[in-house]
Amino acid sequence: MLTTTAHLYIRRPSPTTAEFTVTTRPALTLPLRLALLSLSILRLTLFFVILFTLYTRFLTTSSLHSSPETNPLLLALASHLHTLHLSPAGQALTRLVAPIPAWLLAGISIPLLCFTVAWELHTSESLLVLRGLGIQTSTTGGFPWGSWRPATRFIPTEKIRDVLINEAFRGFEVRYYLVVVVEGEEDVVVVFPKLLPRRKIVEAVWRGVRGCLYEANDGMWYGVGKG
Amino acid sequence: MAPPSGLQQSAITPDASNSLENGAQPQHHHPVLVRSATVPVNLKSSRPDPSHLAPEDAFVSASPPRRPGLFDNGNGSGNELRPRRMRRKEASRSRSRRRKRFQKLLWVKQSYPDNYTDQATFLENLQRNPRVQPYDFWPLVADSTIILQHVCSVIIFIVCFVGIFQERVSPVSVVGWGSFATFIGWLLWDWWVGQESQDGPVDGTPRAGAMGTYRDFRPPRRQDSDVGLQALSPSGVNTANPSALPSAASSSTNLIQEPQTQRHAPSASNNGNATSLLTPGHVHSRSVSSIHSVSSQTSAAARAGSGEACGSSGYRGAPASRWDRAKLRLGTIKSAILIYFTLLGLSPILKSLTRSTSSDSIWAMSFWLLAINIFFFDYKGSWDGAHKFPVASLSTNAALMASTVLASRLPSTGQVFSLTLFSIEVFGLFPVFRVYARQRSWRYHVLLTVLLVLGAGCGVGMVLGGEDEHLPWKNGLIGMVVGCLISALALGGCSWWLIGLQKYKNEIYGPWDPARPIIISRRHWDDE
Amino acid sequence: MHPFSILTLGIFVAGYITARWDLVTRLCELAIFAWDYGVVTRAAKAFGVLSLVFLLIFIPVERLATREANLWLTAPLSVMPEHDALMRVFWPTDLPRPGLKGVVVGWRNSPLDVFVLAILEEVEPRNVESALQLGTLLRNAPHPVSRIYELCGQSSMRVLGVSNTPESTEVDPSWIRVATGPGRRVPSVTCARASSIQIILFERPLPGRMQYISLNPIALALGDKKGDFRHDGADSGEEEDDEKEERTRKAKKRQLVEKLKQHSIVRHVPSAKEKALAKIINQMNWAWELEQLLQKNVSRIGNRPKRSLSVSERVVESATTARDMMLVWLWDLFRVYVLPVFQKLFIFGLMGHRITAELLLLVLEWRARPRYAALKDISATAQQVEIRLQQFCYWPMQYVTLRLRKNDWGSVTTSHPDYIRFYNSLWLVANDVIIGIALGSYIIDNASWVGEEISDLLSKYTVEALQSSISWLMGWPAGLKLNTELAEFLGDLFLWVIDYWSSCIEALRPALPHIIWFIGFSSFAGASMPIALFSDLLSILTIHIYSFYLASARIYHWQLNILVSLFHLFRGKKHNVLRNRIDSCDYDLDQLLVGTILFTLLFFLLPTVVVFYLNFAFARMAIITLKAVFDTMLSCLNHFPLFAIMLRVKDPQRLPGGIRFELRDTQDFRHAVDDSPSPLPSTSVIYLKSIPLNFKAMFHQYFQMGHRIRKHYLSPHVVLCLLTGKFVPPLNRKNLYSLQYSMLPARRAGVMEMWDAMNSLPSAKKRAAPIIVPVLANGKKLHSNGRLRSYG
Amino acid sequence: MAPTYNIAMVSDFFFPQPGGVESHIYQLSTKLMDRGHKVIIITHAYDGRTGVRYLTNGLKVYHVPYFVIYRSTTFPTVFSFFPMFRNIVLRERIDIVHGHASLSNLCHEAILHARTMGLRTVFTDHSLFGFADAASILTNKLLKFSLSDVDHVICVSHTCKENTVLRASLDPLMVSVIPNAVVAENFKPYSNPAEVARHSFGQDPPPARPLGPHDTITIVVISRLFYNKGTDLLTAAIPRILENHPNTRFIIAGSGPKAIDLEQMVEQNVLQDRVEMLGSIRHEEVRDVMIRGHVYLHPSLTEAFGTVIVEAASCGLYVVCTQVGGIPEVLPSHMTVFAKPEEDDLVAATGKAIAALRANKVRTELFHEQVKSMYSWTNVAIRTERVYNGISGAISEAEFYGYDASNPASWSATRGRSGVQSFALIDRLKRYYGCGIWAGKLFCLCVIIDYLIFLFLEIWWPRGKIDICPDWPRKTVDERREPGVR
Repeated sequence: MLTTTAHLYIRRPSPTTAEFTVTTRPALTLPLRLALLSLSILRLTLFFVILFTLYTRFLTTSSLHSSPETNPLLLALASHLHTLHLSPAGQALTRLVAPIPAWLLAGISIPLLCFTVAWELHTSESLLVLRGLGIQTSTTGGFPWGSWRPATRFIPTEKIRDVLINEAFRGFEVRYYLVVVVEGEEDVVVVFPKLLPRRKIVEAVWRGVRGCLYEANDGMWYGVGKG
Repeated sequence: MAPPSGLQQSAITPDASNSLENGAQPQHHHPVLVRSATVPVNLKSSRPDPSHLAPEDAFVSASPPRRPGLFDNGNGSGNELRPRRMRRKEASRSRSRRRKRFQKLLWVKQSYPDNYTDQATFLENLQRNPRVQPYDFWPLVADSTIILQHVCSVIIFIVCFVGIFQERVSPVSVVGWGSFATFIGWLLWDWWVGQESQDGPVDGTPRAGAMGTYRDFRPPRRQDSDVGLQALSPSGVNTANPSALPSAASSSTNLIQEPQTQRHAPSASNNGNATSLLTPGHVHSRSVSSIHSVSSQTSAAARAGSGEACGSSGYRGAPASRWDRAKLRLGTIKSAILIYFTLLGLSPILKSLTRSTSSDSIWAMSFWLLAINIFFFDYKGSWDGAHKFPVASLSTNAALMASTVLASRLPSTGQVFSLTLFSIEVFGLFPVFRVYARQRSWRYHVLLTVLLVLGAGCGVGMVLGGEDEHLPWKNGLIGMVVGCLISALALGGCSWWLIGLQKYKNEIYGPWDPARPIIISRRHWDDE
Repeated sequence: MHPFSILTLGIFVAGYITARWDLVTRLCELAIFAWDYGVVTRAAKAFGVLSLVFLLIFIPVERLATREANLWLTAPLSVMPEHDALMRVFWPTDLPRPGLKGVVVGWRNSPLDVFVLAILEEVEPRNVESALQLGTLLRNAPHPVSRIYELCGQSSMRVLGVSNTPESTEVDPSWIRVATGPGRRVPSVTCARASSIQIILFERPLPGRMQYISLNPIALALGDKKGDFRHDGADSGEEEDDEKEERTRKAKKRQLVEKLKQHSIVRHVPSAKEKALAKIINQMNWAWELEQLLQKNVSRIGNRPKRSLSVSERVVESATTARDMMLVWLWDLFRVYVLPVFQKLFIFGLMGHRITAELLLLVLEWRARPRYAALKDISATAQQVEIRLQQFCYWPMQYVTLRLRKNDWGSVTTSHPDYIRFYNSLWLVANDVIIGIALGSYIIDNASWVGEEISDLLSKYTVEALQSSISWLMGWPAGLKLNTELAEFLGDLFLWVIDYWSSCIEALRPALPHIIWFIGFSSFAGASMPIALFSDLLSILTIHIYSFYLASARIYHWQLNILVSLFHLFRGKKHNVLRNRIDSCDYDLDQLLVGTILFTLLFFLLPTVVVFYLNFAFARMAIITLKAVFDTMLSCLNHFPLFAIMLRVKDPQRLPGGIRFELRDTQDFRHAVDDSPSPLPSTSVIYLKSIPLNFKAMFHQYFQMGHRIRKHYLSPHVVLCLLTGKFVPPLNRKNLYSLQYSMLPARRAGVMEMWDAMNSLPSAKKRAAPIIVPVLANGKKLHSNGRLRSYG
Repeated sequence: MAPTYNIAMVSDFFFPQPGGVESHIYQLSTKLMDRGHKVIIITHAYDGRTGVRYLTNGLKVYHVPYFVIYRSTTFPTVFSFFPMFRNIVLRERIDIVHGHASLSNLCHEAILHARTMGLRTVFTDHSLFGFADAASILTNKLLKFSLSDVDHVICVSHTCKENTVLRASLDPLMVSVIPNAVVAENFKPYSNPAEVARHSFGQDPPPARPLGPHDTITIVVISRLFYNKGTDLLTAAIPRILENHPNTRFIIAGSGPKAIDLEQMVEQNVLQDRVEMLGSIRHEEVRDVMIRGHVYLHPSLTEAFGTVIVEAASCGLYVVCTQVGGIPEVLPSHMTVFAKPEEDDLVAATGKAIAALRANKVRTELFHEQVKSMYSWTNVAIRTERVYNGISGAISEAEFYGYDASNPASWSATRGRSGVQSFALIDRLKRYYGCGIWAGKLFCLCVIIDYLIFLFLEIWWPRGKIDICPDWPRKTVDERREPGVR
């Protein structure tokens, strides 16, 4: 419901520039927006609950929560947290997490924190083709290791040796995937590496790239079979 | 697949055969390829010989039975029941109008479909149990006495150990008697070999076999062994065929090469002695050297010649042999002393070797080791030559290890030493003597067997008899009787059972089996 | 018509009239006469007729004529567009965009590939063209102009088009018409030749702040010594061979890639536009400086009388010049007489330091034989000292290069990595020293306590623990079936050695606080020093474990081999060395006998030896791990990319990690421009942004080192060594420290080179000097100076 | 127009590993593609060869990533191969699965799975097995398992057929004999001295034809030096042959564990100048080696077909071979001298051959054309195609199995065994159940598990989710060129 199977968007403002986006995000209708919103709210609350759990645990384990706080803002925060901690819900939470050993709690909650913060629901990968400049692949979704901005890779045109569709074993099946063979590199660059789209999409993208990347004078790209 | 041209010109259904060859036009009517021609009829009754398998044997077990009606409407109803040859003749005649008869060849373009199965030639040279010779009772019993001997000797060893362990027997007496027996055996051996060297043309280095000293003469071993067997071929009747064949052959080659070897014996002999001290793998040098000595020789001659050269001390007969025997006795005594002192040195270490190990595991271990010894023992004991020492390494080692392990359970050094020495005598030397005795004469063999059985029975009886000192011999006697009974029963019963099992034997041989290459000069350059 | 000339004309006319008054009266009479005789009406009629004719005939004719003319004018344009009518416009987003009409100036990389540098307002394109030809616009450039051209790969700047001009004025068809304005962020570009247009917007990096854009990520490590370390790594065989198989794998893969090349169907020859990218990146890096320069020189375009200065201004100016001249004179005085002395002194000091460093390094790197280990391979301290010395030797060179950078354009981006490296190492050493001072003061304060602790630890773990474990092994531990006698023997042996050793330790104990104090003192040279010293101390104080390990390993290995061969004998086989296979072989009786007994013996003795061996092997492994930890700490202290991280946080533009493009939706863009009369060609707006270097790339060498350590110690080879009792070699220092050397050049500059560099520096300064002065001085001087520079 | 099929050849043995089965598969596939079928090959991954590859003529090879235990036979991964296999079969729209080589587990598994998926299966047996030793007994059980539910079996020789029928207890009618073939163009006899000078082994004068009484006769041996290739016989025979015939020499190509014995023999009786050992050579060099000789000596102990002797004859060599396995069926008697697998007989036969050559009684120059007319891959492809037609019902059953169509009872009776086999699980279980007392039940269990896995896969990876891959442009076979075999 929240995600669909990978499907293709094409943005092509001018015949020399095109962006092919394969995404699992369905078209944004109102109910979908609402669902996403509620999901994010849920994640946020979960995040804070976990934080608070850790805090209460910290209070119960260490006795220095009565340290005099100079910074007024921190002081206010501490006092609020303390009241929250003393609230019945806080007490219940404290009693709940009391039996769990600290290391186990940390081991559970810190990955959960990362998950709630970083996890992106929709994976979308795109291929930007600029005639005369090159190709740029970008990926978002799942866990953004490193940085939050989409991981992009730009390949100048004169570095591109070829763009082809390949087949390979993946798990228990054979998948089609689009690769860019880069001059002077020993690994090919796989386009749409996360969600390997199906053959229809891949072929559409391949034809689009072949049409868009090079000038029309070597138009023999079209109709040539897989390299 | 093209039909032969002759068929092509023949006016009878050329296109039919055509369509048959390349099955491209399925809608075309296929020439009447009737079931009788392809499906094997079941002719179990009329099969010429039982060993000739008909195709239906292959699947009649698994396939649903065919209706007889299936065959009645072949080509004419009656001829299915006629004997096969007639039918085939008739069929071939009737077919010869239409096509050549089926040949079991791949290169001819047959006018038959690929899955055609010809009655006459299908599985024609399949044989069942071709080389099985039926056992008969008494030789079987006689042969199985060898096993009996070995088992009995093992039992005796165990009995001795138990005796020593329970300190009912003094180790010194055990090892003393054992050594005494060994010495007697060796003297006997020496005497026999002396006789043998008198009446045979060869007395190479007979008593080398007594104890490991024949090592110095390993290079000549094979040649001399052949010759030796040729010498005592009358007595060597019941040796197994495969061993007999090559030996005879190469001995013949010996006789062929006789003069040359006589001629260049001295040079080659000192070659041989020189090289025989080398580590294994010196064959090349030896052969080359001998080839240097006789440059004009072809390879076979060179091979024989080299062998002769090194073993040629045997060919120069009496004058050399006396001196040889003296030297061999010396060597034997030397290695005996060597072993003796080695054991003496090691026994204190052995004593404390497995102290930390629990006794049960030791018993289990030694049991398994002895079992290995019994199962891997070289019962064939093919007697090829005085120097071929029938030592099956694995079984002997297992037995020795078992004895070592057992010995390490003994409290005192003397016991350890004596038991180990005794085990060497029992497992190392005694088998040689047994084999030789069997070769020597059947009487000795039987005598030995009876003695062993009695001894084993008696020992077991005494051991099981328990501690009561009054009349231990009664237990012993009972043991003897029981032992005799059991052994007789085992011998008879087992061989009878084995013979009974023969009728279940069903081997299938055919052209597909990898052929056994018969190579006369086999393994002349291996294992060294 | 200029208002001033109008005024003069009016004054002249007034004077003339006053001079000749009668002529005026005559004219009046004549007019009255003409009116009386109906001249006016006739003239009016004639005028009406003429105007009628004009309206009815001439105007349509003129219209037609102009349309024809226009047709004729636009006809060639309409056939103009080329086969690949893609126009590429690189446009700086932070270009000032007033609505005024102006001229677009920039590089023209190929007919349809333009790079916009600046928009010059209120000038005639013709003048701009000529000015560009004459190089007027590049007057008084601070640095040689030719360098611009060589780096930007173009012979000259061009007028690319006009901005905000009305459609009526016709321009060169290859020019672009740009409509910008404060309202629209994206200019609307049209070109007569282009059927489709890519507008690529980019932020200009500020060379003043050492920002720049590059296609490939900035290299934080010196890249000049891959092969060099191959040579060094040659002395440990195992490293060597796994590197070899690495290389073979690479070679194989390369072959596969070569195969892949054959797969491509048509080799596409890159067009000029595609090859231009690297050039364009350079031009982007230059864009800021050049625009500044152009804007500064815009005032020179056009023929305009130079307005002479008023008296007051002249006074002010002369005063300032006097002051400046004074300052300059003083400055020169100082520079000529005082500064060289300081410089010389400083340089001599440096040279002295350099020479001592050279000597020390020679000592540290001395090897008795080429294969032998040098001092720095043995001890971590020596290694540390060597690294520091190397850095000291390298800094002056780095500094010189950075100084030389000063008298070049700011946009030359080649030396930025050097800059980062230089300051990184400085920062690291500073850091190191700061931490070291804290640590050292702490250690020195309670040296005795630390010494006690250490000696306790030593006696506890390297003596008592061993003793207890050995004595535990001596009495059948954990139901292991050990042979008592052998265990007794071995245990007693080792215990004896341990006792001896512990007595040595005891002898050493009183000296320990002093050592600790020394270590603490040494840590004023940086926290890395005490760590290295501790690591050495550890390896010295655990020599006995090492030797135990060696001995037990030997015994175990030997026994294992014997057992294997005896087992072959047991099976009645033997290992044929010549064919390297197992042959069957019939032994003699006594061989079998002795062999079997020995086999049994060793077989039952094996567990005891194994237990002892494992004991010491584990101790050894623990020590190796500890040392590995120390080494890792060292490399962290020595190589942590502190400065880079700081830059990354402060100004990501300074650590470029490549570029990326963003395709913008063109709808809003179209809405913005649809007021423009002419229909736009299909346009795509693309943003070019610079990716800052990601952290993975910053810490790449750490990952590399971790990989090395893992590959060395967790490899099956090492496990095999442990199991068969072969000696496990510690990780070769080189491979561990290659990380730290990656900041340093493969071979350090010799003393003489440094001397030359030192002496080259002041001359560089002198060349830089006349540039520094006139910045204070005024326009005229500046002008002359500029001409000097530009001619010289 | 004959129907065309999508065929999947499954075997563990394929290039880059050299060998007879490999080249068989390759040639057969190529010819079948020439006849308008679509052929793919499924084998396991060799080092550096994983994934999907296209050979030059559009032959598609799937190197399934499974690890190898012994001499490139994969570990029996009974059920884990199924999902991948199903994926491949579906995406390639396969309708006939053709397994090769009874030693390859991949092939047997593929046949089992294919039957479960309801495809037609053919199995080609290339090798002979005895019934004696334990290993072959095990192999026979395995063979029985996979062959008790196969549509048709192809054997390369009649001996092989008998063997297979006995091992797997098959109906002889569902076993066809289709021999291997050689690409005669690649094995032309020695034509002009220039080419001998050209290729790499040309250090000796080219063989003289016709032979004078004193020309040296070169005897060529090309085989892997294993025990069952009769290397011991060779080692024993060579010295005697060289001794009996003064001017003869040997060229031995190939390597293996027995090579050391040969070398030792050469050293021991100094023959370095008369025996030339080339080591292992590539398959394309075989012809270059062969045309240097006059006699080809093939001392193998067991051989299903013996392609190499056909190649030798095609190169115009006079063949001396042991009379084992299917060898006697392969060549007509005027090209070969047969010997019993004994040292003496081998020596004698070689002597006969040499004598015949010296007397110029043998027209070796005619061999090439004759062999060319006997064996061609196109012929093999046509005959294999007939098998495909038969099992897929394009040829009526009566025609294919030779029942008379008059009474349907005759073939309904044997429907269970041969003919168009039904895919119903219960029928298959019946067939498997007959395999043995214990084995039958075990096999039934395996089949049931396989079927369950199949159902699971149908649910988990529905067929709609699998991309159909585009076909390589098919060749259209014209009917005129079809009988061009003769």
